[in-house]
Amino acid sequence: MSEGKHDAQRGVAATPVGHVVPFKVLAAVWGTLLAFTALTVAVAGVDLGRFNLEIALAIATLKASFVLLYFMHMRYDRPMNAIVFITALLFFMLFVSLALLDSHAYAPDLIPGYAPALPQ
Amino acid sequence: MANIDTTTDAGGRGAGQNALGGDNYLTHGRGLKSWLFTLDHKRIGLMYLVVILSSFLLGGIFAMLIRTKLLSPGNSALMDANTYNQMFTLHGAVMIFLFIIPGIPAALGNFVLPLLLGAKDVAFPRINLLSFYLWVTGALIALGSIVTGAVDTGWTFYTPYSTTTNTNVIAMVAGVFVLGFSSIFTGLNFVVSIHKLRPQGMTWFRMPLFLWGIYGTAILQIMATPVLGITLLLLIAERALGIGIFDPALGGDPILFQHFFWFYSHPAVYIMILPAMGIISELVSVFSRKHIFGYTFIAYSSIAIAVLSFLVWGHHMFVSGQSLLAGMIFSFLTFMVAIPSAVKVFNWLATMYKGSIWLATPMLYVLSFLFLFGIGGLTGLFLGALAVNVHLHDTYFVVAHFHYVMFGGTVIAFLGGLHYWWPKMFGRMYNELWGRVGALLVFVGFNTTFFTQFVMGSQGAPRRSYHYVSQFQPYHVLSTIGAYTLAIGLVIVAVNLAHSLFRGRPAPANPWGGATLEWQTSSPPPHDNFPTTPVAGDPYDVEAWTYDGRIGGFVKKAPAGQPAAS
Amino acid sequence: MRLGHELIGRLLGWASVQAEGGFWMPVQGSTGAVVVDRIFSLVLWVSVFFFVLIVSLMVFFVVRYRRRDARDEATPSPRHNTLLEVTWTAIPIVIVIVIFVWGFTAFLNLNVPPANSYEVLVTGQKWKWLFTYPSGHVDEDLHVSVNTPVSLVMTSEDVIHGFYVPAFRLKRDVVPGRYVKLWFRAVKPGEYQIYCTQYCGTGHSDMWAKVVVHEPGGFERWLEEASNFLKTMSPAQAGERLVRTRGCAQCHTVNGTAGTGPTFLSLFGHQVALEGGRTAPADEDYVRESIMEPQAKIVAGFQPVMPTFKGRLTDQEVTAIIEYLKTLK
Amino acid sequence: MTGAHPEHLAHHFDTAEQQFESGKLGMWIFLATEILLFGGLFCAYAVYRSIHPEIFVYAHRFLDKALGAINTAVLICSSFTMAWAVRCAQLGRQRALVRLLVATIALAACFLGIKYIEYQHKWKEGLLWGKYFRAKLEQPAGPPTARPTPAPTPAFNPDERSLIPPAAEGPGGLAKRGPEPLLASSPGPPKDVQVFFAVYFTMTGLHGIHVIAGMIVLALMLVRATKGEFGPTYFTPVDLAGLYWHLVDLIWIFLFPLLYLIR
Repeated sequence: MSEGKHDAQRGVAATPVGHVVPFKVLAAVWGTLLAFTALTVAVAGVDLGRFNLEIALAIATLKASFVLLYFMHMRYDRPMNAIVFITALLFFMLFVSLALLDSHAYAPDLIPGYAPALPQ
Repeated sequence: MANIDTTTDAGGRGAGQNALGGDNYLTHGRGLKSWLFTLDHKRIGLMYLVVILSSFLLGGIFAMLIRTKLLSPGNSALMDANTYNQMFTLHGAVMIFLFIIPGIPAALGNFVLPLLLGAKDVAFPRINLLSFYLWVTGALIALGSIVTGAVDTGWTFYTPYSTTTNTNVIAMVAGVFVLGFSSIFTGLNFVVSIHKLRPQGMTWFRMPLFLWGIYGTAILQIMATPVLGITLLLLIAERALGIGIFDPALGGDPILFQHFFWFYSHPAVYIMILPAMGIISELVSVFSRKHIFGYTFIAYSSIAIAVLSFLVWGHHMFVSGQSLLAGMIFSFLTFMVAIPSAVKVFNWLATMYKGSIWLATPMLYVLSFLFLFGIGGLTGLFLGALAVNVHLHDTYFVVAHFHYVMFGGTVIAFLGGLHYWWPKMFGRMYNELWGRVGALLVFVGFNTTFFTQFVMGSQGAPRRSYHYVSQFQPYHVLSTIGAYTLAIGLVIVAVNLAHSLFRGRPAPANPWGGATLEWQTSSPPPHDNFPTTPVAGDPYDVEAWTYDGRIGGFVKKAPAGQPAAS
Repeated sequence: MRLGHELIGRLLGWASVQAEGGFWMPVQGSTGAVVVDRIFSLVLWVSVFFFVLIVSLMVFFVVRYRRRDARDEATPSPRHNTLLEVTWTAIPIVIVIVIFVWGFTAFLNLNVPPANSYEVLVTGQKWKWLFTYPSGHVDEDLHVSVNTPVSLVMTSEDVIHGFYVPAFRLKRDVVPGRYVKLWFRAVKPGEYQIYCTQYCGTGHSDMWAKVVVHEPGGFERWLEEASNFLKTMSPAQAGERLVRTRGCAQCHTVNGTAGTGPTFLSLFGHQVALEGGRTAPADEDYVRESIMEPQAKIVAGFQPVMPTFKGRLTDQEVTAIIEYLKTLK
Repeated sequence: MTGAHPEHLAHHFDTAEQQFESGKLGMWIFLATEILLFGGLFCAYAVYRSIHPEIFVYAHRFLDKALGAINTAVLICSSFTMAWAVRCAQLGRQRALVRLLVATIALAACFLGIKYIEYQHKWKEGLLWGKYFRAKLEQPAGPPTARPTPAPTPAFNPDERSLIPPAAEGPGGLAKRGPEPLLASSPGPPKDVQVFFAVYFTMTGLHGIHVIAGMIVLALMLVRATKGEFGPTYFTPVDLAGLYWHLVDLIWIFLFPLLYLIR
């Protein structure tokens, strides 16, 4: 046979692989996600002081977790897949936090509104 | 070596001997098509080797031109200032993106990794081939910029210079973007291979250390390269559309570009050095005929380096306008990343202690590595110390430090690994004497070239300078002489290896006495690597092998009480 | 702490670093240079120690344990030793922390200027440095007084440049769109080299200037005299200087090639073709108007991008520039 | 080639399980790289928003919150149909699989259509990034402010920016150049509004490219599904395509509040 022609076996009497998520779970997650979308729009209309951003992000994270855990099968998968994903998030946070830390520290040196090539 | 019997015992050896005459991966399928569309990791590795060494040659030619110009401090008939600027940019870009980043993982790694795993191939052979062609595409696009307006930004593409220069930055950047994907896919393939294809008996802590090095590298390739990708995309958008994120003239922040760029490009130097350290770990054990000392510390230090390397990118920005606070954090972490490297060096030394040291060509490269990487690493301490960094930043001191680590570390280890696995790749032994002469000339030439640059740099010579004050001319002349010596050394290495392809003595299965799995199949290996799936033992149990003069290589010792089973 | 630094510095400093410049470091021209050199020699000796240790062990092992016969085996010895590993992890950690702390504190001192320092505005542009003194005088070299803390407020007009004085161990990238600060105190009168260290294009390696450190009192005399160049120089010479230092030369060449604006060569006294087909004679009034109200008459083929110099150039200065233009035949 | 190897298993894998797990791990690693690719843009967003919150508060009003919310719902629905499709593939429900893939692609097209309407609106208003930002920002209602209207400047070619150094003011004046509170408090549009649109267009643009790529992948799956290639023992490609599609949704879930719902 030609090498690697098939990425997975087919028509082979082997043990089935992967986990089948029940339809009820999928539908429930779907409903929850839509509800949370409505919630985040509604919350955006209310001034929550300095926590606006935090709350919006918290809702988004919650929604994302549902997608990850059920739609993306993370709950049923090998933990290694989750570890890979979480590692990526950690590196991302590291990147953002150090870049933020520095840009905040040097922000006072910036000349406000400096953009000589812009048509005003 | 005394008393090497060059006759090979042709019959009755079975698997594990020279397979030049019979079926091996080189003869398995003939014709150009069988190479261009191959999914065999060994062939892909060889194709990588060819294109990567060609890039090395190209980058080397640029380097020689640069060094020749620098013989005199003023204008030169050889090239004007703009050409000079394009030369050093191309030298940097070709050497870094085309040669040294893919060098060890894609060429040597591709060939050796499945063999070390006792596997038939990498996890995704088609993605492996795709990765190779992405490399070719990226290289063609990037080098295409030479014709359409060679880039003069330096390999770092700092904004706003890169957004305002009139050279073809977009082509170069797009090429590097594609190369980045090649790198990502190689890393992805290796991680999955190491996770899923390890043979029976090979637990994580019985993996050869080269695999640990490759694994650390692959993590970096996966986690850092995408950030380079987005940086380059934004740079393209900046030039093509005037997007205004990095260009201060449009309200953007050029320092942010540097954060983006170095978030990749600092880990990138560890992409280059980690597999090199892995090679050294293999070689030092085999050529000392001794189990590696402190296996777990070396393995953990690879991962420690991989993780810490993400935390130190700011040390490229100590004088760039980064805040004092960030400078402090990054300086501290920079010193911390020195520790695992030091640990490795001490472990390699301890491995040599009471060993039986064979000064074959690969071992000469190991010694060379310890010497040069020692200097490269220690000069990192100067650059990590903030106050001293201010003086040395952007001078020839940095150039020298970088070359001591990248050439003295990575390229030397690459050459060592190449000489080590050459018999396995092609089934031929190269001339040992010329191999040693080459190694020696490379060592001498390299030190002459770059040690002078340390002195020049600390005296205050800025890098990337077409003109320089005449006070520095003696250093430059010496450095150029060294560069020529280095070039001669590399030519000798190349000729010696090329010569062996045609005239070399047929190599035995295990010419050096390595205990890792690749030495348990014939040289060169068959298409499927192993006739039967091997069971992995301790990869550093080199003492289980003994030299057999009749085949000029090593054979497994018989269990006590029986005669050697050759 | 400080005494400790002093002591270590004295002990180590003599061999590699001298005030007059040694094998490694150039002459020490500022107080900062002395501090940097001390740290440099500390790191140097630490490095030399470890390098010699590693290489001599390596050479010793190679000689002592060389394989003489192909069948030689290694002498049995342990495969790991946790105590040893921990030791050679811990010792380097301690050493690098010492280097870090010292390097960082010195760095802080180099970056925080004393309150009473004399401020000079440094502007980097392709490819030269301009130094603006509090009096408003602009010069192409940096003049300072010995033993006076001078703080530099730096910015760039175009791309990133790097301001570097090796003798002062002083370096900082000069970034467009922001101000960065540096300071130094020169300890010895003399002239010191300034380089650009951040690659900035064709003329990057020509972006040289000098720091001129004056004897006490000398700086004030120089500034007085230099500021009065309109009186001390001939009008044409003064005009030439103004064209170089006030930004005219950025867009207007004097060699006949067109830049962002028209060249100055053979301009004065000739007819100028304007946008819209008109012409105008390039006389005193035309030049004066073009400087003060640049949009009034636009030369054919050029963009109306020149800013006004009203309030930025005095009458006398404009006259000097006109005198200079007259000489460009 | 060893004889005992199952026919449809790649020769270097021992079991179907191993092959499936490898494919999944590979895909998750690829998703990790996608996270970091977008991570760069999120980082740019974070840096600019935290330094210039006033720009984001001011400029986000130009985005259409309703369309953004609808698009969020559309993507969530497409994620749902995708997850359902994977389930059908696993259970061998051929026709349902095909229909759900069609639905997913249709929802993706719907998303792009709405995005197109939004982009077109921005284009008309000149609410674009850096160099092409040409919107006339309105002065807020209320008493006329002391803020001087900028003198009319002539047409300006950004490629030939002026290299004239600023007037030589003594460094004494420099001290005043510190962070000026004028932006947040003063009425009128803040400076550098174009930065918000640069961030908006790069983030949604890159996301849009991913949607298009996802549609191509799903179309390929659709073709293979109609041929009946997938079943309980072979569904890895659908599964992996699904993972990719969910990631595209995942990123939008964050983009929506960050760009449209600023306060």
